[in-house]
Amino acid sequence: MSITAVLFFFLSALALGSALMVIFSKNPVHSVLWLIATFFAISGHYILLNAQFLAIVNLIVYAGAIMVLFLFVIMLMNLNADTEPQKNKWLKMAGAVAGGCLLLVLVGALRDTEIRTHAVQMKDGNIGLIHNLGMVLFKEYVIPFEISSVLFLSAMVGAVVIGKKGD
Amino acid sequence: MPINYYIFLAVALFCIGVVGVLTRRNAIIIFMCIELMLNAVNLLLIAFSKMHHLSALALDAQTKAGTEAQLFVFFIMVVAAAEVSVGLAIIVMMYRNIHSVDVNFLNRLKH
Amino acid sequence: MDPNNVIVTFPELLIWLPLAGGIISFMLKDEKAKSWALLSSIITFAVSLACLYFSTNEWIPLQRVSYVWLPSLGSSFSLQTDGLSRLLCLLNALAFPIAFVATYNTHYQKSNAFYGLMLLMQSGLMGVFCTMDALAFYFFWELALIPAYFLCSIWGGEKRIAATFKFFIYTFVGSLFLLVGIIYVYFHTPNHSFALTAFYSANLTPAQQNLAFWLFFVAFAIKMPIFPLHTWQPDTYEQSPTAVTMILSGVMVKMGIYALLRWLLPVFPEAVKHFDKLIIILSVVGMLYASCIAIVQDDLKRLVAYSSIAHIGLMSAAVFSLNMTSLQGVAIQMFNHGINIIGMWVVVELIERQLGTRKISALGGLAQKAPVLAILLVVVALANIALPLTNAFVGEFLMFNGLFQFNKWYTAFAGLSIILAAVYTLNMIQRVFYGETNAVTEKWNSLAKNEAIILSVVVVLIFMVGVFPKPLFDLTRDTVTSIMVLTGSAIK
Amino acid sequence: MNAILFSAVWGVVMMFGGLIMKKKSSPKWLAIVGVSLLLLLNWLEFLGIWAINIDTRDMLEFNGFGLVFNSVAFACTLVYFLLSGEDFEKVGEHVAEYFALVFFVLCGVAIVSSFKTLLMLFLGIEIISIPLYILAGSDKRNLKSNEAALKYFLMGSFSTGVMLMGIAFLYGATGSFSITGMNLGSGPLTPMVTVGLVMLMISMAFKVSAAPFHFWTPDVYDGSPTVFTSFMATIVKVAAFIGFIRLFDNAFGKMHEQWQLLIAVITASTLLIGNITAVFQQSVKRMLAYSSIAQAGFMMFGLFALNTWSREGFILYAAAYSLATIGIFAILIKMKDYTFDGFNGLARQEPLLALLATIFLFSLAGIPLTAGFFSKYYMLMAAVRDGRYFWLVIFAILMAAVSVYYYFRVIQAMYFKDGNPEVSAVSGSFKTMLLVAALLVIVLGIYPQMLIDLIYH
Amino acid sequence: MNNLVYLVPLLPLAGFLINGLGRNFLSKPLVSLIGCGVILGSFVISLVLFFDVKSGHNTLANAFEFIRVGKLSIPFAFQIDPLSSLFLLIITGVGFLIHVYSTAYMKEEAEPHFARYFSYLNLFVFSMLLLVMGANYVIMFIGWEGVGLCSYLLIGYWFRNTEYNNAAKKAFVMNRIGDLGFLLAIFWMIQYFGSADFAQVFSKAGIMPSNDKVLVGITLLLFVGATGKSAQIPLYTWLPDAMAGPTPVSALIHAATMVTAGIYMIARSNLLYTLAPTSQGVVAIVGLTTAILAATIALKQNDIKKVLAYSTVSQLGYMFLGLGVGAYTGAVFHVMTHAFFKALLFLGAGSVIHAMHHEQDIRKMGGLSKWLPITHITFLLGCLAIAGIPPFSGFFSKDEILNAAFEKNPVLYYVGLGGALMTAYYMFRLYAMTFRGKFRGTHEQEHHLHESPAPITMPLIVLAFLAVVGGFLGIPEIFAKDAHWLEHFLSPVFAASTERAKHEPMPHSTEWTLLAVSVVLILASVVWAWNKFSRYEDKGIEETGFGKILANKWYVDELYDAIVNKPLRAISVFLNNVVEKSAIDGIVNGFGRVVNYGSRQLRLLQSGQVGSYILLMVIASVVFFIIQLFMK
Repeated sequence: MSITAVLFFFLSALALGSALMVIFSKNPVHSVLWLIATFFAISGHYILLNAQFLAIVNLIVYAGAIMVLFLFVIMLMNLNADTEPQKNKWLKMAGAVAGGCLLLVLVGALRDTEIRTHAVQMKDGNIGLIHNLGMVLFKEYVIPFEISSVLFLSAMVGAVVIGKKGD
Repeated sequence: MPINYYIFLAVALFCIGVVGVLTRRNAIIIFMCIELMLNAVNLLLIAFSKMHHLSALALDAQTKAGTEAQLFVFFIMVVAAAEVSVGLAIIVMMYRNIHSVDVNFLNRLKH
Repeated sequence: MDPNNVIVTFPELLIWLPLAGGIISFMLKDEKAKSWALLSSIITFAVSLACLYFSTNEWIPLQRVSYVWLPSLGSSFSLQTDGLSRLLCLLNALAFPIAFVATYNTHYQKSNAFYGLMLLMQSGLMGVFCTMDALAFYFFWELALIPAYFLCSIWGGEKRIAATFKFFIYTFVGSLFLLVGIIYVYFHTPNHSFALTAFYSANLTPAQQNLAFWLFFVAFAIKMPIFPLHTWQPDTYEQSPTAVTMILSGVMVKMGIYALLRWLLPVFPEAVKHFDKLIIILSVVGMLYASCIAIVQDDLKRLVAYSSIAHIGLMSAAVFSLNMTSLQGVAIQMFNHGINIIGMWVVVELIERQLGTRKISALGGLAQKAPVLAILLVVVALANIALPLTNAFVGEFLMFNGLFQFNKWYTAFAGLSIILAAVYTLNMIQRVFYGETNAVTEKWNSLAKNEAIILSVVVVLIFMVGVFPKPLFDLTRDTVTSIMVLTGSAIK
Repeated sequence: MNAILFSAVWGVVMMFGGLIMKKKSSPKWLAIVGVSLLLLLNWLEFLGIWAINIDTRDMLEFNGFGLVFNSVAFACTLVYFLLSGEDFEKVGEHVAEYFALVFFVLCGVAIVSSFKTLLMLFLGIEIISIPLYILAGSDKRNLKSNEAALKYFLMGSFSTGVMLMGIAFLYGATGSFSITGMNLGSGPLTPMVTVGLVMLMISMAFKVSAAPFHFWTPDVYDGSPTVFTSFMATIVKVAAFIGFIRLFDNAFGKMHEQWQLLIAVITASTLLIGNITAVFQQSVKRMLAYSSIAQAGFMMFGLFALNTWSREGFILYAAAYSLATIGIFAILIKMKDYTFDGFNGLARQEPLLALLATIFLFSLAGIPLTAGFFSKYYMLMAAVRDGRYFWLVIFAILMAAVSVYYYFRVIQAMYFKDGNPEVSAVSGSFKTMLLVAALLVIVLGIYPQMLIDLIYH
Repeated sequence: MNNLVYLVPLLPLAGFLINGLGRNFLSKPLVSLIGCGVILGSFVISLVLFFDVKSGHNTLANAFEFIRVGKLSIPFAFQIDPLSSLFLLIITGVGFLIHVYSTAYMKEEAEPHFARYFSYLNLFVFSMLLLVMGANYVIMFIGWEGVGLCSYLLIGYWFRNTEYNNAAKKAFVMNRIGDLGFLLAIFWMIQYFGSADFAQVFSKAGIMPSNDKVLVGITLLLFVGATGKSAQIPLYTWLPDAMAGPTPVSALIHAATMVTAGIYMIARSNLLYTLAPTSQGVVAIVGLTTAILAATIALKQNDIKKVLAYSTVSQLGYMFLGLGVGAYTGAVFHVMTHAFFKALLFLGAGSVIHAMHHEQDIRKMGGLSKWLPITHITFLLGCLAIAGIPPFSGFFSKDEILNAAFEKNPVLYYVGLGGALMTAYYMFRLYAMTFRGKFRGTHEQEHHLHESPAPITMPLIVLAFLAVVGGFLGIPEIFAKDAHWLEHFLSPVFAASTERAKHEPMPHSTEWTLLAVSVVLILASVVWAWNKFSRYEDKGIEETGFGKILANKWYVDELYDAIVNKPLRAISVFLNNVVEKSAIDGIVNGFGRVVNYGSRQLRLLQSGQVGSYILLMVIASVVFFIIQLFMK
């Protein structure tokens, strides 16, 4: 079994494990940390797939900015384990079961897809490199790029409207 | 690596996110689980992009096939960031008012 | 005047005049509205008479008009009158003046709105009787309903809101079925059109016919109403102001029967022949059922309402026995029943307004206080039970006759309603007019001129038609014949 | 393109305008000017007189259908501003910002009505959603408003996740994001496409608040400031619908029969839940929220039967429904008491207001001579034409009858019951505007042709 | 001639309108004048028509087209032939006398009511004339219902009295039951013969085989009509109650004319019956049974009018017996004679009641002969006539019927004879208790006793004369050859039947014996009754045993009440309270309730918890996936 395979399985295990910890750990702060771990694992996958740019962006934006933001908010509200009373057991069970069913159904559906055996290009392939992405982004995808700025504008305005003190 | 592995991995992560959303009461955690779901999507997209890239390579060595998916992921991250800013703002606002982020306290509106 | 370059045709006049009248009435002062409405309705009546007069061939252009409306849907706003339409327009145009005069001494709050809505309703009814386009037909069908809803709910009795709401929803469900039915048939017409003629030439398989048949029939059955879809009727009649009740029972009910003749029989001949037994049985059961219930009613309005249900049952049975005699009977009975039942309502209105009650058990001995009223009522009531030489006799005779040709036993059973009708009518007459007077009936002061006049008009009509019905036959013969031909059941 | 660009630009203009203008009422007028211009520009583009041409690399496509829809949406927004503009000021400080957000939403609407790749759809939906999260929560001190915002946000982003997953699978199956480039053909659905399709269907159903993904709607509509509820319930909803239809028509249209059953199920359950639940409501506002679900059920027919009738009908429905709902909300805002009893005896106190409210309610209930009738009528026509699942049509009309029940409760309260409702002062201009809106409803109800013809302009 | 024909019904109609509309303005004398004048007028015209007919000229006057649908055409046509002209004379003649009588009898009535009375009376004559003059069954039916209406109006003439109203209602409803039968018969004819014209129906029927199902059906239905109008079993109970009306009314409507409409109708349709022996049998049996039943009841009645009423029913029974055995002429003959003597008896009774100040109980009378000589004599003559004592009119007509019955079946004869004996008995019981013995009434009654005025006695005398000599119109073979004038006169009407039902005239010997026997027996019973009741004392003892049953009219009214009225009412109440309110309307409202309930349940889904919302969404999506993926 090749090193890639080993890495793949290791990262997958890490991702799944820490994802599970995210939802199981009582303390929100821990959840955040576990989520960051998950993101790292996923970035690992990106690297494995030679999507370097996204791997970095994932680390910077998610693990970096976003998660820090979360952490910040949580700290600010100084929520810790005991602040979250437990949901009643049955609802929890129901939720878990429902999620499980979803998983089962999806897996059952996708077990034998038309492309089940298609291989995924690992390690090499240059489309994930920043040069290529940049070219395409600013040539082909300039419109969505600009439009996403509208998104940001609205988000910004919204954050201001909501967050601003007073009134 | 066969694509199925990635599919299952992504689906698994996605469902874990869903379960998290369903089982937690803390708005922030729920929000994080949603982020987890998004990441599962990202992972899947990139895997697909590489898969299509590989199959395209067979026909054309210079192909850029698969790029669009990676850019899509990029946009997802962008949007996610924007969403987070708004979302956290809302959560903070709520916290200011009721000093809790427990979604179960959101039950004034019902029936 | 030259019929070929006409400015406006009769059907248009018949629809737009009441409409305009109604809108104007909304703008008038309260006290003015009453006389205005009367005037407008009389004008309409005159027009409808003219419409009857100028109906010979050279005047055809005056009787037919068509505007482009929704080309992409293949629907045009086309109006046309034939014998049957003219007869019903006449009834409609006649009913409103009668109602207005009869209730002239009753004062309604915000009467301008009241009379406005009344006239709108008249316009809607006219439309139903004149239009030759399915979509327009549906429009008018609804437009006649909505004013009625408001009239009943605003000016009605104490339980009015619930009762009329039931009435509205009930009929609205029916109309929606009708709508779906219309659409369904529309897609089976050659070159997708809503024109009546196109509907006649729609090519439906028997199965499709049966489906569409029910979609149509439910709507009409609710409107008529046919047992067991009738329960809205007594409540509504009881609750709504009598002027409205007159129109509801005198004219609006005829919409259903008219629709059967115009939109059901010729469109789904096979289906009609397929279900005729079932529906006739329903109707006959309804006749006996309603008659029995009428016997034990203590409220004059409810009694009349149930008797009306019984009569309608006979009409629907006759419609579905589908032969020349029965249809001819139905055609003229629509008119007669309208006149008679309006007469009944006039009397009820008088009694209620003067004595403040409709409870039969509370009345008695009125014949001493109000001999004229007694005589007029007796005449109307006897017409209501189809005594010979009154108008209803001719119609019921023919309808029973036609039903008999369809099936002897149904007729025998249906005939029992004749006896029951005698029972409840005579009971009513006896308990209201005969016997000794009591505290309530002592309050009776006198019969106002206008009321006496209007009742006399009704009575005169009753006898005119009863003795010499020929004009009505001549008027409706062509329509009936054409229906027979279209349904392929013309006499070989 | 005009619409997208201009609305974005004007959003910015509004922002800065907010800084300059001190008078609280002035942003409204600026916004009215803006939306009028927006309408005009979009119209110019529709008529092909003047349009900004940018090579969108086949990501956007501006066809007559989409542009007509834009015009309808913008026109409704104009009416909305004119009727409820001054009520923005009652919500909070940041009037200009609210207007700006509305303009951003309009930008999203323009995108959703013209996207050609799933990416643009995604962006458009998000551009619509994010400002709405904020508008829903704009009444910051009001806990209901907060709750609405948070609920909307959490569930909205959840559905976004589902949508993205669906997109991912579709991409995996086809290797493209372009709704035409995917060329799935009419063959049998492959598992992966199926999963993607269903996920997209779920998320879109969520956006149009179709059952069983409607749960956010009543709470959010109820909790948000009424003036924004009006906007969400009308323009935004129909925009989401146009996206829904556009996506499934172009991408999956050929395999229509294979997913029609699901749509039928959604339609049926939406009609059922929307109508039945509305019956028992005590607050008119919440009743209207449910009624908007019910109306969505009827609009689903546009998707159930993808034929000319449904397309024409949907445009008509969008216009009719939006106009009527905006109108009735505009009246609702004026009421102090949102319960049904709050309307008791309105007809005596404010005859005109009551009359207009009646017209709007008639339109919603689908009574002839109002636009609502023809819109429902077209939908039924489309469904009957389609022929499959005839029971759905019967069910739909039964539910329409139920809808009469709760719409007419308001009419009964206004006309047949006594009481003295508290109505905040209504200006003559407001009444005039309302009258105009009502007249529009009537005109569309008598001669819908004029709107239909535009599509084939 | 035609215009004259129209005048016959139009005159009474005019009288009705004038008196009816002018009730408040016209003075009593004027009203009487108009009321009687119009009848006299039509009587005169009837006479003219009669002689016209007698000279062998029938008239068919087609007024206008009443109904025309497709091939069916029903003109408003009048027909004058021997039968109808005879009835015209009876109706207008007797009618006129009774009008005259009424002018005095109704004197105490207030003016408007006096006029109302006469207008009703005229209207009745009008309808009756329509009935007999109609040239087709529909016109006949119009008259048929018309007379029913008038009898309703006249029975309930004193409308303040609830009892009277009930009687009137009963009469009308029972007539309606009969009318339904008649109506169905008409429909059947129209369906089968395509017309309701006498001429066409008979010509089409003439070629049909005997006892054809359709014919039997039609004739039986017609007979149902007849039982209603002519008070036969099972629909006879209204007639005794109808005595609630003023006595002249009873005389005119419930003795002389209206009740004989049934006989007229069957005689008119004689051909159909001849062709349907089955129905003929039914008619005969029903007629005979009614005759006996009514006679038995009459034995024990104490109300003077009730006795006459039951005797009327009984006599009608005889007429139907005659029709049943094919003696159409006999039946019509008896109609005529009966019209004379029964009208006489009623008017006589009226005179008595008038004198007794509305006392009708014969136990309270007695020995009136010395106060009311004329009434007494005429009444006696009437009794003799009805009892069938030769040579009074009743003898001939009844005898003719009984003989025919004997030819058909001796049993019928014997039973019929029994009935005749009872008739003789109760009539003379009545006579004796009223006029013989000593007065049993109160003193002031005795004090006021006096003979009635001329307007009352004149008609009595005229009628008495007719009752005596009326019989000579139909002298049987055995007395004189071809002396049966009536038979010749009516022969064209019954020709078709007679030729179909040819029978050997029975040997004169038997006829003589029958005659002798019957006369002897009748005389015996007369004498018995005379002796028994001339010295009657009112001990006020209750009837017992069988007598009680008879006195209570076999409890038939109670029976009907139990099997028809009460159940009908019960059903109606049940339908109204249970079926209508609970079942049908319950279902309708049920929909509403279901929706409301569903609404209350469904909104619980909206729990307000984001968690459960998303949970539900996930579950729904799972379901969707399953539907889409695995349900193929």
